[in-house]
Amino acid sequence: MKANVHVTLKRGVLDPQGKAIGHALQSLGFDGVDDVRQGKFIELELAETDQDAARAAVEAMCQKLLANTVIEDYRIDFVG
Amino acid sequence: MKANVHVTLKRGVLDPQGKAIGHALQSLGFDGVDDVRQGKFIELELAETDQDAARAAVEAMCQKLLANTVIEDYRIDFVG
Amino acid sequence: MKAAVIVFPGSNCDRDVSVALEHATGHKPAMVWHRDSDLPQVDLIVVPGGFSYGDYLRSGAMAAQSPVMREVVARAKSGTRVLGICNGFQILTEAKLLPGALMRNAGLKFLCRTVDLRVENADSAFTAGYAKDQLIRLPVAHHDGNYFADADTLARIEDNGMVAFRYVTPDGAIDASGNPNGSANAVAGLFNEGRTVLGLMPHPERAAEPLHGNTDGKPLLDGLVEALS
Amino acid sequence: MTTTHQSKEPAVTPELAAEYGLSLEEYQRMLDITQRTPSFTELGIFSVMWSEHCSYKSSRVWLKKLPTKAPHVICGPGENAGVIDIGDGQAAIFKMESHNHPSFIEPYQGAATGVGGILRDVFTMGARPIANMNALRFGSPDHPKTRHLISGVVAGIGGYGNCVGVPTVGGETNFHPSYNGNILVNAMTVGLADTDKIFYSAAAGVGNPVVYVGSKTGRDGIHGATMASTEFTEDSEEKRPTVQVGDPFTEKLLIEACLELMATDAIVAIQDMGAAGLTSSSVEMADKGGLGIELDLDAVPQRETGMSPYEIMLSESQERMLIVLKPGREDLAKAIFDKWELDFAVIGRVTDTGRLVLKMHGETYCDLEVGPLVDRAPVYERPWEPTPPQADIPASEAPLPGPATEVLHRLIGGPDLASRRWIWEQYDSQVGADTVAASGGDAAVVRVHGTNKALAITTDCTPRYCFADPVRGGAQAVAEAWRNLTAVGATPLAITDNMNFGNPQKPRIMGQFAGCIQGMAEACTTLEFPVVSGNVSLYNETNGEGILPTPAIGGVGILPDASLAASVAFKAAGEAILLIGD
Ligand SMILES: Nc1ncnc2c1ncn2[C@@H]1O[C@H](COP(=O)(O)OP(=O)(O)O)[C@@H](O)[C@H]1O
Repeated sequence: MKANVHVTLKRGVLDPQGKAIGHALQSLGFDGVDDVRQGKFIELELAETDQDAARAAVEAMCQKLLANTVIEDYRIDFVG
Repeated sequence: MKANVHVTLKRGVLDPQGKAIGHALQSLGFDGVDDVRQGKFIELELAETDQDAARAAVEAMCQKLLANTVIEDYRIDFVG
Repeated sequence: MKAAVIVFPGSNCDRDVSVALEHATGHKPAMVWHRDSDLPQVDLIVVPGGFSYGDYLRSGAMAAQSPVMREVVARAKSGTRVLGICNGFQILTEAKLLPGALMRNAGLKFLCRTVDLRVENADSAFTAGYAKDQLIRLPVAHHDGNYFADADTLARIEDNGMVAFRYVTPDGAIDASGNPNGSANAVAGLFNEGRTVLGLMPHPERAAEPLHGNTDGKPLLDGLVEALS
Repeated sequence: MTTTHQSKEPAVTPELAAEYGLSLEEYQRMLDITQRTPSFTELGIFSVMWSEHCSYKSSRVWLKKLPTKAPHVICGPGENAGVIDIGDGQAAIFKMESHNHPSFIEPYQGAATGVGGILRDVFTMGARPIANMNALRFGSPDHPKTRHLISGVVAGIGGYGNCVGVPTVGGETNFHPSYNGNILVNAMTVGLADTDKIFYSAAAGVGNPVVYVGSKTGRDGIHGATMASTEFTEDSEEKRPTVQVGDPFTEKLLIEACLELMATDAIVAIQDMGAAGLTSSSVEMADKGGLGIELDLDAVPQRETGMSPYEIMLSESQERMLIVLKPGREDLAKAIFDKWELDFAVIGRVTDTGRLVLKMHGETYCDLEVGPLVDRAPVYERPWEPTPPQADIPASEAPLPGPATEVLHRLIGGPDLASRRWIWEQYDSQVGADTVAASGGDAAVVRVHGTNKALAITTDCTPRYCFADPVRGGAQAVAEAWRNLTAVGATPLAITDNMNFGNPQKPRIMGQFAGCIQGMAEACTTLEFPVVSGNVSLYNETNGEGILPTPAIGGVGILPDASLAASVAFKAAGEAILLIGD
């Protein structure tokens, strides 16, 4: 079973990387990009086959390691 | 219009970050994580309202800046 | 003063800080490997700089989950002084011993240079060797030193005198030109509320002997020895 | 003896061999050695061992002319890095290496893996790396690719060097349009070892275990020629050679684990897996020991599934080492690599057959005599023509192109003199807390840990001089390195070099190479400044246009007292300024 985790910065947290990408896009001539935010996309290949059990496990992984909940939110999706 | 871009390492390309995350999860006691890959998730807020035009623009941004196409693949989705 | 230095896979300033501590105390600190959960009884625990776990995922994130860090947190709670330098600062925030987070430098680049600092609070074992408002210079070398905390947290930090060092211009002013990484409130070093834990991005151990061309880091170590002996 | 696998691999023909870079004569020479049609895996091994990169076939005859001996030289060219005696039972171990082509394709990873490779060359020999340097050449600053390339290369050097905890203390950066399509990324590492704890690569002890440590093997950087092979394209996405990605965290663990193992008595021989990976490391270890090696490729730690023997042998995955252990030391060694969470596998044995035997899935994919792979590698005395002398222009005939202050402004603002601070500030130059002087002076100065001594390190070359007059340009590069070392108060000891040139099959380019070597040899001899290691990078050409001849010199010297290092800054107002020399 495969879990996709999106880790994104909380609203209100400044995103220096997103800001820099926005600047760079502008200087490359891409206008009309109002805002850019950069987050992480983590793909986990799990042995677990039960979705509830898997969700609980991935939730715990996010809380403990994958996200820093002081500044980040996360979202878990299952595929396949 | 909002575009979500996923940038991931091509298959076969070493992912040191994913490898280290996998190790760390294991030593935290999360068994059954067979593989971890880390990529980027970029959210773009666009002024453009026409989806075809937006796709062409984001495609060009990926090629030029957002992805390193020598080692990375990208996927573009539109939301809202 | 007895000291211990925690060593993670990827720590690389562990030797540097242990040499500086040895000079300051006259004896070698204990080096504690991250998998050890028995930490010797010491007066000072140092979490050194480097790239623990390659700084992959987030700087300090994986080290903060190491077994030894549970023990460090417990000791810190019971009053043992804990000093985190650079990556050590990042680890202490990830371990929630200090509030806030260290994000990518505003300029996005790794930055190695000597910066000007102002000592904001000399009332701690860590800063007793300095005078309040003293201007000093210390080297920094980091990619993720951009201190962030939400507005409430920043207010609490300021109200409680938790800022140890701030980035300033050579004449002591706080402005963007003196702030090398975009840190909120120009925070370069931060205490916990009890001022028993200090995290700072600059490297005092790299400015601790005449050959370094700068000895402004030495009072930090000497002050600790004085306070904790 | 023949191999037993043929059905699964493409049949080897002269045409296939040509696709893998072997000329018809080289193909014949291979057949003379094997006395049968080689297997596909064997062809791969010949093709990399006889490549310019591994065999030095165009440069070898010339490199012999460089002086390599001095009383303080412990080990000259031929091992992973050069070793010099710095007194008190200590040695400095250093080398410079290029990663030009990969850095042009992928600047960040190309430069990063270049740093990783040169670090391994140095710690393989038992040294703790104490300083990194880099010599960089880029195209014209206004060429559309230059910005992207330089920012990627600098970030890659920093990204790797900073993470492994080795200070990057200096380097040089030049711009010239001849590098537009061919940037140069030369990286140098200096390490420190005890003279009685230096490790070499010659295998010894029939029956001794051959051990693989580090990262797993993937399909990274496999011989580019694979792509041209029709047999492999049906599955191209899967099998396409991929860019090597560096993992500096693993390298840091590998440094610590190897040094920990080296402190025991377990190691007989050790060699990093650099270019041509497992092939060149196993062949060189066997050849130097005059022995054979038998490997069980099933035991090689693999990152990807379904890898063929060819792919395993030619993979250039990073952060890997090959070690011959003393018998019975496997458990001790394994415990160390387990502690550092690195892969460890016994993959073979040293044999007395003098042959390289490779087995997988119970079949034999390679059975070659090792000696001839190395001894009978082609050596070319390529035709060369001397560079025509240029007329001397008397200074009086070169008038100032404007008022002096304006010209000075232009000079200082020009790309070759402008400040490089933005580059070196991306490198941690202080980690180790032994840096006495980093970028910004004539040479970097790094204290020998725990002593008052220091090493001085510099990289130098002025390619436009080498282009105008290779002999004087080559001599000048050596002399400049020597001067930069003496300028900080050091006694110059030895150099490493990185010979970056165009296509050696052109007599004009070969003439530049020959001229630079001649000049370097003269200067090295006169200054008693021997060459102890080096690297050659040829075929730096795009659309038939070669780069400026660029023999980068890395010099190392010693200061008995680090506190006496001189620096460029004026120390006080009112002091006299002296000009010496002519
Ligand atoms: N790529 C680099 N990495 C580190 N330091 C560099 C680099 N390029 C230049 N420098 C430093 O910048 C200074 C000036 O460089 P350059 O003009 O190339 O050297 P030189 O003094 O030999 O003419 C030197 O101190 C050198 O160490």
